[in-house]
Amino acid sequence: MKPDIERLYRQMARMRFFEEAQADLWNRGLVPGEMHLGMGEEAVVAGVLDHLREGDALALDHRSTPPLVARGVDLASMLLEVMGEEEGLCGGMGGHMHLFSREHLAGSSGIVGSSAPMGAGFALAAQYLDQGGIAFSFFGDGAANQGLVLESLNLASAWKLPQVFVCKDNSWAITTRTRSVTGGCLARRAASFGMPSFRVDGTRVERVWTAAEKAVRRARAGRGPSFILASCPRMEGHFLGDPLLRVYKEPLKQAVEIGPPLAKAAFSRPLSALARRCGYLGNIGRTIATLGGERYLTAIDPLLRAARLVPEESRARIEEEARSEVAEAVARAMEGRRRHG
Amino acid sequence: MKPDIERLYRQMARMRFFEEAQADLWNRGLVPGEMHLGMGEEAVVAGVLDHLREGDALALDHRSTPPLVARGVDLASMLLEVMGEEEGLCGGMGGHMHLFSREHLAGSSGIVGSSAPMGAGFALAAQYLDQGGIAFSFFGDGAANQGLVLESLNLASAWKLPQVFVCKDNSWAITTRTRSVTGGCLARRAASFGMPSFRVDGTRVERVWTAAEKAVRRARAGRGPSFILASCPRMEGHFLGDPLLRVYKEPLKQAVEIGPPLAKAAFSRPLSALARRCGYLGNIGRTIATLGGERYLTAIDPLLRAARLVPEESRARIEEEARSEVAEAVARAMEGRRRHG
Amino acid sequence: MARMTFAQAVDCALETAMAADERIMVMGEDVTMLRRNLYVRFGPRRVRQTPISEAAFLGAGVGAAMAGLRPVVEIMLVDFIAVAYDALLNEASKVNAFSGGKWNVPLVVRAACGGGYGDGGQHQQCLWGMLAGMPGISVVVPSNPADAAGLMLSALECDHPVVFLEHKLLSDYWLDYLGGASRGTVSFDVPAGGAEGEVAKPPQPVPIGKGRVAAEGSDLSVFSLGVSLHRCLEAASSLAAKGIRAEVIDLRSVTPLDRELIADSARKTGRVLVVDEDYMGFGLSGEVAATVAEAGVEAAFARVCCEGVIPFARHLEEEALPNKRRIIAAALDLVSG
Amino acid sequence: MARMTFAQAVDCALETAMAADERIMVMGEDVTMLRRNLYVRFGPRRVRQTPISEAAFLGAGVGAAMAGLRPVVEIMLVDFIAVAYDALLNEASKVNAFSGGKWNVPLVVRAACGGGYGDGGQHQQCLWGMLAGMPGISVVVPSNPADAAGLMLSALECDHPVVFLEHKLLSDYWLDYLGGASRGTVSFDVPAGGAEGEVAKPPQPVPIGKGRVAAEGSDLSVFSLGVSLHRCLEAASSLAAKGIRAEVIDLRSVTPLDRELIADSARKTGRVLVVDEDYMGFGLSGEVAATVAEAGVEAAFARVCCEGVIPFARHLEEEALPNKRRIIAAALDLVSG
Ligand SMILES: Cc1ncc(C[n+]2csc(CCOP(=O)(O)OP(=O)(O)O)c2C)c(N)n1
Ligand SMILES: Cc1ncc(C[n+]2csc(CCOP(=O)(O)OP(=O)(O)O)c2C)c(N)n1
Ligand SMILES: [Mg+2]
Ligand SMILES: [Mg+2]
Repeated sequence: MKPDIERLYRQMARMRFFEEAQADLWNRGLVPGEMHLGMGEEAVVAGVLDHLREGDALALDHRSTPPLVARGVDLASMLLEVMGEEEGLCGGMGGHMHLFSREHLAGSSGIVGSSAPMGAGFALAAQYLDQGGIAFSFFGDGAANQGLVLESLNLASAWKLPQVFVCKDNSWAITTRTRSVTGGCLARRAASFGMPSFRVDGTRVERVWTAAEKAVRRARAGRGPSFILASCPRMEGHFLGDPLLRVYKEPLKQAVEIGPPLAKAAFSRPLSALARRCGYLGNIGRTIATLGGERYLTAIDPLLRAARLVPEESRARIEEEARSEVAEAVARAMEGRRRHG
Repeated sequence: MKPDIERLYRQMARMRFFEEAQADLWNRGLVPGEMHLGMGEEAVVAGVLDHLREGDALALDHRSTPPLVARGVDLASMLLEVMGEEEGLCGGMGGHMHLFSREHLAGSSGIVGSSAPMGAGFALAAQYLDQGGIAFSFFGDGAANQGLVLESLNLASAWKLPQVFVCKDNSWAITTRTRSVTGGCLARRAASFGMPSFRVDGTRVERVWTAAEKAVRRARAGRGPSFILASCPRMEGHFLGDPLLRVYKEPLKQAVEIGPPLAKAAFSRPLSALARRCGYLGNIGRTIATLGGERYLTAIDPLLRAARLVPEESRARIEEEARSEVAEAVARAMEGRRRHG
Repeated sequence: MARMTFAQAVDCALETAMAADERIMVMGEDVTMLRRNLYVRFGPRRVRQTPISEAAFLGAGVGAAMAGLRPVVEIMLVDFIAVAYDALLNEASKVNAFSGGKWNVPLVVRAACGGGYGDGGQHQQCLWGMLAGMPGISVVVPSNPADAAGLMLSALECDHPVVFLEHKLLSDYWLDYLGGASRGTVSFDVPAGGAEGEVAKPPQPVPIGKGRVAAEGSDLSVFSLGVSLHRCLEAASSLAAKGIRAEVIDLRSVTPLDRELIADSARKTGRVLVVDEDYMGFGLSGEVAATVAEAGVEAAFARVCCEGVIPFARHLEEEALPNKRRIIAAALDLVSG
Repeated sequence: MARMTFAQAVDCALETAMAADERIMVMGEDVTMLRRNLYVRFGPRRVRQTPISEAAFLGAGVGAAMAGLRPVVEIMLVDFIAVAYDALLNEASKVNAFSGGKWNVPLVVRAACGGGYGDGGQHQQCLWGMLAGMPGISVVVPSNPADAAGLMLSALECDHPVVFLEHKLLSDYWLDYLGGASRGTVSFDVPAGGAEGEVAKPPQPVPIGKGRVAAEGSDLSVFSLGVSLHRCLEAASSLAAKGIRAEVIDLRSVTPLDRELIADSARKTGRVLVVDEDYMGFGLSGEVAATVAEAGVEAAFARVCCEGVIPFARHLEEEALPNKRRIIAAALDLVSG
């Protein structure tokens, strides 16, 4: 089987523009609290969810909007929700980390790792009701060290649940390099629970699609869960306004704030260990540099990669359509907002 | 290196006789509540703990007495504790699932899996204090599906903790065949977290000893944790008075109690699915038979196995000494008890 | 009506409900043995053995409930809920609110609770106060077979999560398993009226959130539940012999709490005694005090609860859990004070 | 004395204590960044990054404390304690009792709590009532920099587990991280006197279990803590303008609760108002009611708390968390009622 690259690209473009719209609203102060965007994850989400059928379920983490966009949840209702409006998807009660759509069997949670058991429950119900549904759980590489995920891998394997675990490996958990706190390799770890484990370049939507096809076929056939480890960039930092990215982006301005206490701590008495302390200071600098560098210099934008696979004429049309769909949703949302503002 | 088989056998005998003494007290009603014995685990415990040095730490589960006996905790004080006496090891506050000896750096918990993080903490302190200590965590095959254990495997690996994970695989968790609820193989699972994983016949003390030697050497050298998966029998059922074993041991008497409601349930209306129900009834019967059968027919007693390795003359002497040590402890404990009874 | 043990009553309710509603399924560790009567009737699809992964399978119960099932998730002893706490605190109890009221979690969490058989401080807790502190769930604690069956039926019909706690002293099989009752050399202070009793056939639902006057009186109001309720009834008999008429109220549900019943009784007697096997601080007993005070009722107040980690030694445990002696002493104090 | 932000005060206390006591170490997710001032001074041995495995590393904190360290384990937001609940409920808080008083767990659990910046119901809880329900631990909630430093110092010297909660509205960096304060298009109702203030240098310990009279009064007693304390002080000013003198008490510790101070103030004013950002039921507010009632003080009682899942929308959140308007209304009700 071959993916319909135009369909995939359309989904990716929709997700990206939606995230940009959210970022804009957030920057304008219309969205309170944290905002974790899924920019960079589009190929993973599109490649996996292209296999979704009506009746399948979605369990999502704190970057839940791209899958919900792909799933076809009304865009304006999500925007209204993250702005805390009564007409929002969840009546303003959930907000961006807790988007739920019952009609789409889609739930999310801000507790890292909890999309795994939630997905197992969706999959259990699907198995029990025997109507051919399956469940997708999305989570990050950091979440893969959470007991909730590890136990769920076992549960799904032991019960042969129709579940697809999708680990979006952006190699970071906030400011922590996942590698530095993770033993072994995540793909092999999942395999050790007795399920097929696919490792895939998550910036190449067609490869994700192919891996997911196998995982989904297996789940639908009642042969149990699979694990997909898809590497991808974290393009906007951990969340909007990520202070570390800020340091990287506006070093002078931020250094004024972060610098002095740090330097004070590093040079406080007794000074005996000065060299060592400078080393620690260096570590922090390095983390910031890596983080920022990855974002700005080496990140591979999956959207650009996918774009290259799409014929020039359709590409512009697809982008145009996606852009206007999102623009229209923003307009509708702002309209709804004004009515109550 | 070769193990000192007489020393190992002595420890095993001490543990076995201690467990028998506990069983006796329990049967006499002097010990309240549950009582999980470690009969069958002696070779695992002796083989591992022969490598323990002063300053090492022990994190234990609900079968904590064999390791504590091996560790040299005063036997009478443990007996007094499980009888709830003030002079007991924990002043009567802990009881048999919560035996703590600060001077031996030994703690236990009745929460399945919690010996893994407790051991990680002991190992962390050892690494931090840098005095060469290491930590042992003992737990069962059922516990290996508990998030606490899985997360700790990762933590210990990521932090290169001087910790030895010892999984006593008796293939049961109460009435559940662990295999039926476990995905993949436990030894490979542990290895996937990035640590050496040893699979060993836990009824052969000399083999356990050899595997543990490698694990301990590695931990002491600061090269991180290891995992030992040691198979062993569960000789006395899950706990004393295990109702399933009772059925097996005294089928007639117990059948009166368990039988009728079961039969009633199986034959309740509508009867359409009778054949299927009889199948379920059969499953239960099979579980009981397997469980009991393993206990009585196929179980390999590690103590007998080890005995064969010990020269006849020393063997009798060792047994005699161990027996009288335990008898003396029982006498002391009963004496202490009477003083307050 | 039929005479049933507490355990039989719960089984009976479950069996009745499962026969009528295909969506109900039971899962937990060792349930094919613990619920063998259900297992032989309904089979492994509906009575499902789990690994020792409470966090995952309780979390899965939440997901399954969202997706159309009505799972009864067993956590063996309520103490073990600690390893699965997130599923209750941050998922089950919040989905309805987060979804703007559009999505329910019809989940029953069943667990054994309570002490009195010498199992130590990690296996005998009640924790109902702590659990009741989560908005969005109900917690029920039946004290007799009829209520056990009736509250289980209501829990199974409820559209939000209900924690159903059964006290081990009332459930013969738990006492057999954990107390080692089979050996005959131990004995337990099992309240007869709680461990066995009349149950309607088919069992009738008992509304969640409604308490019950177990004994009428006018000198003081004693609020309790579970095994302690029976200790209170015994104490009330002794007090009656001294001419003191205690009104004993079985709260049955911790949340929603029957605040009206509490206020009415407190208003009538002017004296409130809470007898709660759960920890004293920051739990049910405090909430009763607040309920009385909020209702504007002036009443003397005292409580008999578990004040610290439950000791293992039987004689210490006996003193730590509410007993007749402590209840009588507190009641006399209240009446004379 | 020096002027410090709340966050600086805690850092300062930690730095002072860590310099003096080699056994103190800090661990948690992202601590090398969050505690970078400590990290550059003390390095990776003493400021240790963890995987997202709260159950394992909080449990490891318990073991490490038993083995001679004095770990400060960070749980980022207190809501996440749910995935590590067992380590607190069944291990940390019980080791001392289980060991017959022979083994201590000198552990500090540090977490951010509270709402007011639009992060939704899973990231803004307080949970101090629930946590305080565990025997064997202390829970402290400072409302200003001096108390923050002082309570942290005391926590580090304590021989049993202490949960140290810092409110996100008081800690500028949390508000920056989670509230996105950097964008300048949002604003938060940060109590100035809580976010910044004078702190002794070196900081002085504040005893755990001791409240503080933040404003004297005679018409009613208002018990509060954390950010709500400041809302109470604001309300008290408005009430004063109406001639009502509210005594405002900063409880500072949830457990041990300063029961004497509560009873004394309640006795003096005869009216008790608890203002608690935590959930209303089965928590701190109930415990205050019980404390007053147990002390035999007859006092009118009311409470302003969070009554359900915290809504995401700012305007709903604003109404759900205790605010000045609700406090004044409750106080007027009490005084007139
Ligand atoms: C149980 C829990 N612990 C910690 C957090 C705080 N937190 C939110 S997102 C995050 C990082 C998650 O990393 P990862 O799973 O890799 O996802 P990513 O953000 O990289 O997409 C953390 C630690 C949380 N929400 N829940
Ligand atoms: C968190 C938790 N869940 C369940 C239990 C009940 N329980 C006690 S022992 C046990 C079985 C443990 O099996 P395993 O780890 O294999 O040890 P074994 O008893 O076979 O030695 C269970 C389920 C518990 N104590 N703690
Ligand atoms: Mg990540
Ligand atoms: Mg086992």
